[in-house]
Amino acid sequence: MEIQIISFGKISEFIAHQKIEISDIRNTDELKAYLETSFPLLSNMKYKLSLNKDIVQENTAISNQDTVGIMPPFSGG
Amino acid sequence: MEIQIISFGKISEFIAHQKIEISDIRNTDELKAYLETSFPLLSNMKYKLSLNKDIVQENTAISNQDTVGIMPPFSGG
Amino acid sequence: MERKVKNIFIDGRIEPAFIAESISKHSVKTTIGGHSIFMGQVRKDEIEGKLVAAIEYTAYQELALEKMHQIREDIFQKYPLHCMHVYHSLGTIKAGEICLFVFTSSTRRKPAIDACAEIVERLKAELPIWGKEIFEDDTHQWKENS
Amino acid sequence: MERKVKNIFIDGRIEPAFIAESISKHSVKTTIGGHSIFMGQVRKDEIEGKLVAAIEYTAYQELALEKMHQIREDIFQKYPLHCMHVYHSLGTIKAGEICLFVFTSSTRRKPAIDACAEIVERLKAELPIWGKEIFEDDTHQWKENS
Repeated sequence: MEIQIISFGKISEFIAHQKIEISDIRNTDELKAYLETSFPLLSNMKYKLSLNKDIVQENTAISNQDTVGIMPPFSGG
Repeated sequence: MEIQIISFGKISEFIAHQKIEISDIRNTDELKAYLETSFPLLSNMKYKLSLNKDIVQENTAISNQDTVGIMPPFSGG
Repeated sequence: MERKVKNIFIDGRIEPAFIAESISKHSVKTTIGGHSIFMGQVRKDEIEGKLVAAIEYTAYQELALEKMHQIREDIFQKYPLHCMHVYHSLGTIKAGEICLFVFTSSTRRKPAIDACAEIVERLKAELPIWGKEIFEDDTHQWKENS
Repeated sequence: MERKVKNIFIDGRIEPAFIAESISKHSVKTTIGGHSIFMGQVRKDEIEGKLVAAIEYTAYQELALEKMHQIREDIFQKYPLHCMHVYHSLGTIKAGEICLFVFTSSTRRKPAIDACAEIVERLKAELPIWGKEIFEDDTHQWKENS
């Protein structure tokens, strides 16, 4: 299946928005492991994922055409 | 001796600013008793005295030409 | 120790434009990260069937400014503030108009927020200011802070 | 239950005149007795010998507005507020300029003050917004809320 990756803040400097084709990834935990292998800088950082319009709090199933956001710690205000 | 009485808020409606001549009043406790006798409405109210530029917290000696303020509860803000 | 007692009293209502101007003046103070403001607005309260049209404020000004000076010194001792401004109206302030403006600024947000709240509490409890609620039929009653 | 998600984002700095206008609009709401405002201002921090000239704010807007909507509903549940307004800048905000404006109003002072402080805390912790500190020499670092 295909998912859309979007990235923010510091992370947007080394992960561009992109569509990725994933075959054996079914949930956000598996996606995290995949991302940290593909983008080693990510494994040393604090970050959260969003899935469509929700922040991921626990491991969640991913479906075709989902949008996953990769978000470093917030610094608004 | 002579002291100046000034009044505020609700109390200014029944005690006008005035100079009073007092002979046997030496301190603020005695003045309170005198004021409550002279202005009976005062004895049913909460109020504080000021002596010159301080709010009276405890019984304080009064001197000739002092200014005593009679103040109902504050309602600023 | 400086002994300059600042005036806090303004004749009549406090204008939003005055507040904006006060905010603007802080843009040159670039160590400030957070500003906290409290404003008191006159309410059209209904009391025994009558509506409050305005509050007429009077004060024992000398004493109030002296007391406010102490509060200011206490607050600057207690909180790392860059700025603190307090304005209170005197005279007749109509319902919907602003009668109190407290403005604090600090590097990080918490001191400004905490100091602003504490100033409002102390000001209401300690400053000799009185509000006369004037009803629409021109009768009145004296306000009391709870 | 209303599902209108309000926009909180403003391009560029928040002008004091905008704040004044926002205050003015509340004069017709005569059950309001207290207003609380928090403003965030960009600091010219010195970091390893370099001065911050500006912060460039970006956000995951869709998610941020959704989250802010939840915060708004929680706050209205918890506090008896008449009004709540939140504005956050996007884009480049220079040191000394205002990038955040939170404004709450209630009949008595305490709900407005407490709600305003809580909104600021939650907004900083929960909204996907990022600040890039741009130094005077055009290098940058990403801010992190503590």
